[in-house]
Amino acid sequence: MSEKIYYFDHAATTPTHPEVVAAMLPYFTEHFGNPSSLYGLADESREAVTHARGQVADALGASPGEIFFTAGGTESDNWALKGVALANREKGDHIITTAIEHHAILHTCEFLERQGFSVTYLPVDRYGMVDPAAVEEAITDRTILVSVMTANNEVGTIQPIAEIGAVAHKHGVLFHTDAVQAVGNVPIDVDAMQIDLLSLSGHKFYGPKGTGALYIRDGVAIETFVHGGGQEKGRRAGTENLPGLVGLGAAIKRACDDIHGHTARVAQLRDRFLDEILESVPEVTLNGHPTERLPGNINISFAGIDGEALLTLLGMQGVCASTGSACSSGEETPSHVLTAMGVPPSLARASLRLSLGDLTTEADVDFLLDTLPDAVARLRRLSRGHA
Amino acid sequence: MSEKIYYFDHAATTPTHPEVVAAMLPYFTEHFGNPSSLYGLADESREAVTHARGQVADALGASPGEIFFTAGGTESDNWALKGVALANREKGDHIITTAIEHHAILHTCEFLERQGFSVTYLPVDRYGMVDPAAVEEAITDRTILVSVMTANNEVGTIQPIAEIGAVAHKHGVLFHTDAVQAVGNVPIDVDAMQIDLLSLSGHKFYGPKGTGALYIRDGVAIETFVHGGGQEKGRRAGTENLPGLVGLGAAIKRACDDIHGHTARVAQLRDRFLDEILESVPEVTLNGHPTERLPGNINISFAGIDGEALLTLLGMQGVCASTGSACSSGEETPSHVLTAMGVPPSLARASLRLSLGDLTTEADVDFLLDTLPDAVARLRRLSRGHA
Amino acid sequence: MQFTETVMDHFTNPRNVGVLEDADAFVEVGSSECGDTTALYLKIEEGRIVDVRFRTLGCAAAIASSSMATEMIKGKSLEEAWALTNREVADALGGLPEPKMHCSVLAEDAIREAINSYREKQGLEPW
Amino acid sequence: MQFTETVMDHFTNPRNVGVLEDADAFVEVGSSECGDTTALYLKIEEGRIVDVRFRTLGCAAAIASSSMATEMIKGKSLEEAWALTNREVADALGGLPEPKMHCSVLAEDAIREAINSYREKQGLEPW
Ligand SMILES: Cc1ncc(COP(=O)(O)O)c(C=O)c1O
Ligand SMILES: Cc1ncc(COP(=O)(O)O)c(C=O)c1O
Ligand code: FES
Ligand code: FES
Repeated sequence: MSEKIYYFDHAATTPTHPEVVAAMLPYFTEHFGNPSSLYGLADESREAVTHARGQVADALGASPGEIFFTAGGTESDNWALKGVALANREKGDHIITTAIEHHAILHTCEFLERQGFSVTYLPVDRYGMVDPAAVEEAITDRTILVSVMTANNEVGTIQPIAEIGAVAHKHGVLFHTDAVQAVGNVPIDVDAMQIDLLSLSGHKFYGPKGTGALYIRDGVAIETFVHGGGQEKGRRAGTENLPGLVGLGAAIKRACDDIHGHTARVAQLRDRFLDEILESVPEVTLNGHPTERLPGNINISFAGIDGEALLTLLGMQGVCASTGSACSSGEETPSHVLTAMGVPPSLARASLRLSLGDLTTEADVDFLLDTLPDAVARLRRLSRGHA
Repeated sequence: MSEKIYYFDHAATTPTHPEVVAAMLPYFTEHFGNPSSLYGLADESREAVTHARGQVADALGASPGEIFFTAGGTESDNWALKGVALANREKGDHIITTAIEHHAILHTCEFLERQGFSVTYLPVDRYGMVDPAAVEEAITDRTILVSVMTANNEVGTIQPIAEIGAVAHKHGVLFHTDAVQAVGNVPIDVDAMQIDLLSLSGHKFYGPKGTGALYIRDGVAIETFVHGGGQEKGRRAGTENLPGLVGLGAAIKRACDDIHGHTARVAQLRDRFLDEILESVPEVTLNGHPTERLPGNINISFAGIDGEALLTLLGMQGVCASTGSACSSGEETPSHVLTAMGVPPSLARASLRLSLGDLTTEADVDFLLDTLPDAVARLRRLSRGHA
Repeated sequence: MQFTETVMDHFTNPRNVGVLEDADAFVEVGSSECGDTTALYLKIEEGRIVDVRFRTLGCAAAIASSSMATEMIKGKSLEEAWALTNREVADALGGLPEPKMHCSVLAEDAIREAINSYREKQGLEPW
Repeated sequence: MQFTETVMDHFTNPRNVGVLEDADAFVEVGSSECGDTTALYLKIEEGRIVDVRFRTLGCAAAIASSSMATEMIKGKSLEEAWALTNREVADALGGLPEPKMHCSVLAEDAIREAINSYREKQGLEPW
């Protein structure tokens, strides 16, 4: 096993940035007061919560009163869908989403189907793109919510969110977007993009794991998901994860303050890698949209190999990446996203997702450009019978 | 404002123990891999999750497969109640709990009532004790769950959990206990205590905020609460809060390994304080059970004063504590726990909760014994009209 | 709870605490929100409040409001005292946190009730 | 995914990879669980496997299992080869993680199918 790590899996998770850890540390041992308490120690905690809430609001163009802290993207997605479904049941029982959402959305929708809701899963084109016109066609007078992810976690395709939001609002339907992959990579403005609810997760942009938020536009009818004490205006109970939300705030500020600067750098690395790999390896195909994609996302298929075997081979050299065919990671094989895009099973299982991030260096890319063609050739010899 | 802090609010939250922070730190920046991934970096993460799960299981006498990580006590309570209710709806629609539960239980029960379940809120005696015979009487053939907290957060009363568990099981009803205040203070054995589900929260025993667990006995029918990816055997989705659960594991081990040793020390401090304060201040009454109470809990009422005013006065000298009448903390006034115990409103609002913990020193207690009588006398002069 | 220095000053050194044995008006009022109580004693001469005392069983904000309010009405005419609002008291204290605004109502209520009870004793219409 | 050193050895240096142009038996089998495939070539003389080659499009565990299994049947009688189970292959590899056990079935399946196809060509009953 290699000692040095070449980390190309920022879409799975990112390390917590050292500055973010530094911001969190005093809230473990020193400013540890429960924000609901009355004494001075708790004043510091309340101020920290207020500050972090402002940082998240700023990053989204929202107001602080519209930001609710959660324990991650999955909880935010669950809350958005179940909360809106329950609070609007009188109005209707139909939800529209897409076939390429994260399981946090899809499995929640399946749960809601078991509870008597009906869900439309919109198809996507070969680039993973949702058609706003298809959203409009799917809307009925029973529709209460449209949920379309801002950017896909596997292939990186960025959806026409503002158009979809406009379509939903034209018909008086609420619009939720899972922006877990987008925040820090795609500029967000909840007003311009006509978003009513938005999910985000700290560990995707160098914040701590187990932190997230749900943006809820003022006036949106939504049932509480986690009941209990009066935290988060009584809408999301539980003692605040104080260091966590301080970290979330610091991380989102870091990621969004100069969003164009660092995404441009990452996109440039990605483009260099793609150009060279498409050149040097035969039978490679790019999955996802050629231009409307996350700056750090590369998803490519190598005919004639198994993605998991490729990961194992790369892993021996310290390369961390992921694939659309990881049967052992508990996901079905092949990826529901690639399948929905019409990628044939033989290419879906042969896919490699490389997600670049702030930590990725030119040297990392060079190393991968060196390693990957050999690894692919080796596995192809095995599957094609040349020893 | 005093600079030095005298922290008597361990029941609200504890600082994260420096050893626990130290255990967590490498998982932010170094071993940060997503445990669902396939590469070596993720192996470390998976091992950390397994290790932490074992530590929690050991502390409860459970097996690791029965421990599910959550984002805190409130989520655990929500999951236990809503999950069991939904999965057992065919069997019945009746839940039994008590009038003195935490709002995480009470507000979840109210939600379930709105969803068509019926809930019995059992009364308690003047010491805050639930009668197992009353549990038995309340059970009907529609009852699917009994939920009684192990120890109360305000008055510290420890319930006869094993007896209540036995009663529930005699009638084939599941038994949940909110042990958020008990873990680390009261030895727990889920088998001996006949517990089917148990909620715990890390920040109550020097673990990080935003971490918790739900113990689910093998074979118990419970619906998933947070839907999504395959984490926690697909029963609680969301990328694992890796540093958080490492901290939870380290903290529960620390708190439970020598539980008798450190609770005895805390109980001795508590008893000394109580003896002296009952001696030195007139018109003081002890709330809660004289012997069956948490080692660190003191709950006393001073006739003729307002608890919040007392907190403000103490807070000026750096003392952190809480009261059953904190109208500004968003809770109703007076405490539903004291009210259920039959404490008259005038004494409920006059209550002071001091919760001692591992950090409390003899010197802290001395300081409080010095300060408190003066503060009480001063407020009494104000309310009784002697300038 | 973050209080201003003025609040803390009036809480820790409340002015006009006590009883007036020979009060011309005395009332005891309770807050419907929290059950806290304030008793108020006025000594009135020629339509003017010449002395005032209070007792409060309440939170820091209630005590500080009583203290400040009694200071503000001392020496004032009954008309002037009647006109005092809880917002003016809160302002004089440098402001109160939103959830504590109701505490300052207690003092306003006590003053108005005391004035009316005095007027009734004098055979006058209550205001 | 934590593999043993033996698995990693057989994955990175697989034995018996390739095709046998003059094979006496050839099959290509696919896994119903994951769609991965293994092709197997046997050279058989007097009821004995004298040479063997494989090609696998599959994960590391599948490749290592094919490599190990072909090593284990080389030189063996058809009866002995037939008796080889995927668990024996996994054991010879020093064990496989639970979710990867099915990958070793691919090799077992291929060997048995190849033997039966050979027997059928010989006009014998399949086993
Ligand atoms: C698009 C998308 N939605 C939701 C999630 C869930 O977020 P988390 O695992 O932080 O709960 C993820 C990542 O895992 C994601 O990529
Ligand atoms: C008895 C009890 N149950 C549940 C909770 C909720 O735990 P948390 O705030 O960690 O979600 C608490 C503490 O706040 C508690 O004392
Ligand atoms: S809380 Fe009752 S007067 Fe302030
Ligand atoms: S996953 Fe298909 S053979 Fe291993």
